[in-house]
Amino acid sequence: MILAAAPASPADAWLERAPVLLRDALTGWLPDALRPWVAALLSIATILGVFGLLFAYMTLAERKILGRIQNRPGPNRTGPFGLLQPFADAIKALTKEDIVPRAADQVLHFLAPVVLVALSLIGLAVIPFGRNLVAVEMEASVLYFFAAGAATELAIFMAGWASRNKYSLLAAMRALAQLISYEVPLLLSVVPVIVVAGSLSTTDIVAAQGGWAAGLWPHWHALTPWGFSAFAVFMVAALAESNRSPFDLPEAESELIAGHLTEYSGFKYALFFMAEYLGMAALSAMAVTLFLGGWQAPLAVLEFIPSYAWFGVKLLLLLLGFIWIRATFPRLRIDQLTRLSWKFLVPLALVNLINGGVWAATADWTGAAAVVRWFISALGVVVPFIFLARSLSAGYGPRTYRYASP
Amino acid sequence: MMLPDPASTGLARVRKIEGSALGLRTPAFAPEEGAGDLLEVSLGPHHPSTHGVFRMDVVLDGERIVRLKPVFGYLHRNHEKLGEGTSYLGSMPYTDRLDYLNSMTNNWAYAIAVEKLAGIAVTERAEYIRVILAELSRLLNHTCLAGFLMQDCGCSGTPLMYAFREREKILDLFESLSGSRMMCNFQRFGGCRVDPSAEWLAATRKLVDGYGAFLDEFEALLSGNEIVMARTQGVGRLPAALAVNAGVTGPMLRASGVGHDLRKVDGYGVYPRFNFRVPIGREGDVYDRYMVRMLEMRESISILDQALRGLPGGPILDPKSKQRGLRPKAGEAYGRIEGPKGEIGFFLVSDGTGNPTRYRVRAPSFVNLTILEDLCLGHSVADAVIILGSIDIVLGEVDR
Amino acid sequence: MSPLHVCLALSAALFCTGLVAVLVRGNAILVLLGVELMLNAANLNFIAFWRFGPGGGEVGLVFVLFSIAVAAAEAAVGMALVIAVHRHLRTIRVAAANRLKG
Amino acid sequence: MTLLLAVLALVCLVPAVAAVLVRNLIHSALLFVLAWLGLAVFYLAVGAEFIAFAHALVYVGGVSMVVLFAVLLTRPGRVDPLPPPSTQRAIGGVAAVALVASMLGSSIFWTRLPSMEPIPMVSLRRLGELLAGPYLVALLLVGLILTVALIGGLLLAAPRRPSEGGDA
Repeated sequence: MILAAAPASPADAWLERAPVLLRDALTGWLPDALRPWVAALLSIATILGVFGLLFAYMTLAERKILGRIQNRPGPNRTGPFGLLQPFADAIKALTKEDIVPRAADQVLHFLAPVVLVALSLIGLAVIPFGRNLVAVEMEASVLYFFAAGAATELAIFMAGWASRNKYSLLAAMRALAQLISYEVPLLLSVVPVIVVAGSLSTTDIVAAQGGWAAGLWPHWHALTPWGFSAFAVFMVAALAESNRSPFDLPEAESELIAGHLTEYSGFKYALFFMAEYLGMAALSAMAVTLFLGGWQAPLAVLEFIPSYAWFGVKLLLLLLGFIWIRATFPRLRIDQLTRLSWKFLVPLALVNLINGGVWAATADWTGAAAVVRWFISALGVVVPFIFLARSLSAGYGPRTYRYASP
Repeated sequence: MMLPDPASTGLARVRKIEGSALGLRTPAFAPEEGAGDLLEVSLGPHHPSTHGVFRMDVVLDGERIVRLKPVFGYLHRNHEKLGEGTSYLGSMPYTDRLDYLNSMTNNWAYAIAVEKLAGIAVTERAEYIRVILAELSRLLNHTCLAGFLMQDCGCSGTPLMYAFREREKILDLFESLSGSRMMCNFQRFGGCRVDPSAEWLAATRKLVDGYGAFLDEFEALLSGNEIVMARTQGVGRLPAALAVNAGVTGPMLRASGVGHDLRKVDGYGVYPRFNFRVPIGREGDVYDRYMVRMLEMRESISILDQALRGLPGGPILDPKSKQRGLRPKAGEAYGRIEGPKGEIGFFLVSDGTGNPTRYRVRAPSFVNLTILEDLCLGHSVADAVIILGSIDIVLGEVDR
Repeated sequence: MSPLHVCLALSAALFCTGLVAVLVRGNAILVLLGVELMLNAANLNFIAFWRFGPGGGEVGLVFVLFSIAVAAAEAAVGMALVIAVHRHLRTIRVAAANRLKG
Repeated sequence: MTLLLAVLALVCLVPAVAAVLVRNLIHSALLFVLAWLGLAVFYLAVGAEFIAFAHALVYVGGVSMVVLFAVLLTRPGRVDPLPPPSTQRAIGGVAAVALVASMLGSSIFWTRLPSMEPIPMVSLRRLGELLAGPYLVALLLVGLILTVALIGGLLLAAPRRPSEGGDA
């Protein structure tokens, strides 16, 4: 099909409006009173479907990519290129015997995976996946997201404690320490974004990142000095919050067997996995929204590609980063983990708070002043980084070696 | 909370730590009276990081180790008693199973013991082949160890897979030479079993030439990695005095700053003909143990290069030597070499019959493991795992 | 009954629950949690009167924000105290910690 | 509206009461978390959106962790080893009943306040302006209190050995 004429605005393009059109087509025949309810159910079903599938193929992608990085093929037996592997895994997890230790706290042991998945899911409600594609619009949606995600480590604690296993108990303690440490930088790194965008609503924050400087340089927060710093802090804290390597201390296969997962099997185990990937996806989606311009295209000429596709691409890139990091780094120790947070990320985020405030206050500087503004902001990132990084890695370093005299 | 009342289980006694068997433990880590409640965890025998069936009974205060008891014997196979009931040659394949990563060096140490006992000479070509195989074995062992150590540090498999790729190449060489990848049963009294072909030597040459590049890559990725340094530097310090008194040998001893290497000290085989250095560490921590092994591999490459270049012709077995029905006259002999894990030695007593009356193995893994508690006290569980990894044990050799 | 009444009743019930926790349980942690619950009850009243009351502007809302912040501080210090007391006396029974000198 | 609020009130009250009654300290703490979550939903239903999220964030994400940490660090055992003396229990029970009766009674039957229409919602922006305007001093003071409390908490809970890095 050839379009007769290019639409006046990218927002009017047929592909862009496809999800909304589809929803209207599906709900149009319903009586007015029912329509919003059915529409809400539809958006929930869509989010569940899309992210469920994303979870399934993330596990496959992770295993494939890890395999490639480690000189092995990864799963390639089930279906073409192993594409049916996630479904085989699901069937296996569903049919496995569910073993609960007799000493376990039965109620909490059952509740933990359920609570974890639920908490990982509800944050997705406020993410704008595309232009006009947000399930719940509210004024304080950023706050909602973090309030919803705050309790995920609580569920991990529940799992660890309820198992009545010593490894699991250690994992529960670690999960708590990790949460207390990393919730702070995660939230602090978001504050400058809120200050600069002047809103707690995810839709407004994405809208604030629209447009291009000189037609080339998108106004994404991650492309400003303070924003880049906040983005980096956010991603490190997000890694820790989603218990991914190198911060996978509650799981710590080589130390605590599987930590809080030690006493879980079958479908409950699969639920933990699902929660891990969903949490990762939710935090990445939030990072895209806050720092990477949400659904905005990187260049004006690329706006013909629908907004949700851009969102998907950015999300997948961040998730790929998670996998790559997992394949590369060793794990930190718990005291190093907390030290990294309190002595590095938190001060950096606090300095960045001021940096973001200055940026917001100087929003009307143009021309040469804009360059000065950039320079000040960059200085506010680089100088504290150098100081903090030096103090963090004090005492460690490469060594030179002697040889025994013959 | 997971623990019943400490007094009722006898754990209360734990709070007061007795001095170690060596009497060298620093008292700084003894928990103060009435410290937090203790948690007793049994790490192993089935644990991803105990490198086999091995158990550490750990008493924890939070995550800090206040007491650690290594428990082994799960893999005990009566090795020494078997040796006393078997002919001299019959024991050779059993030695493969001691340190199953390094059957070549085990064979060699045993062969030296028997050669001393029976007064058998070794041909020059065989000596060179033994050096080549021993150094390949060292490369194999240290490469694997580096990979395992990184795995213990929490890498999800990548360094281990890189290490195993190189290990496969060496195992392929062993297989094409001896017929078996790990249980080579290659050395004989007075020489070795198979003469390496020109193709085999060319393949070895190729491997040796490419190994430096692999080490460069591995080190570029890991030796300077911030997290690796943070995890390993200052962890599990082994003072030189304790190392010497405990009989620790091999790279562990050298990492503590003692330049003791049997290849230099005994000068067995044809090692005095080669030019190589002995790297030593300063701190004696996990990082030093890792780095000393990495540097040792560079020296091994240099030895291999020299040995391959200088490999003489001639027979591989002394024609006067006897393999079957060996009946050395009454006496005793101790043969030892610098194995990849330390001094591996065999002590044999003969009464003139076809089997030794006493057959004893000095296993480096076993001796090095005795100081595990001294290294781990005051560190966390996560550290204990990498300290154990840096000691480099193989349970086949520890339990025998 | 109006929404205001429901709010007030819940607030009263929460306050009593908190008070019972403080009075009956001898455990320092539960005592602190009871105090938190009483603070929550007070917050609920502020919100109820802001929303359904005679209209005092947004003062109630702002006050609740401050109250939450102070409650967080209270929890942090309180739990630190509990841990310190436990380390010192090996118990977290409130009645045991009745001496100024440890 | 009233019915919805009544149901939510029960959702919030039942865990709170259970939390005070159960002997298992961890269960107790988790039930408190549930009660706080219920309260957050209640705030949301009443219309205080921002307060609801702030409440959830602070209580579920912050206070609950500190409480659980304290419970684990003090290791009181699976069951609270400190059953209250029976006299104290009796006094507490009587006090509780009396209080419930008096407060419920006063709040429901003698509230002479006219039940007005809900006032219009406050926008977040307005709240922000209030905080940055007339209540700026209070805001700064609260920030100061939080900082002091954090440092004080660290100092109190820190082990006396200065060698170990703080992990709490």
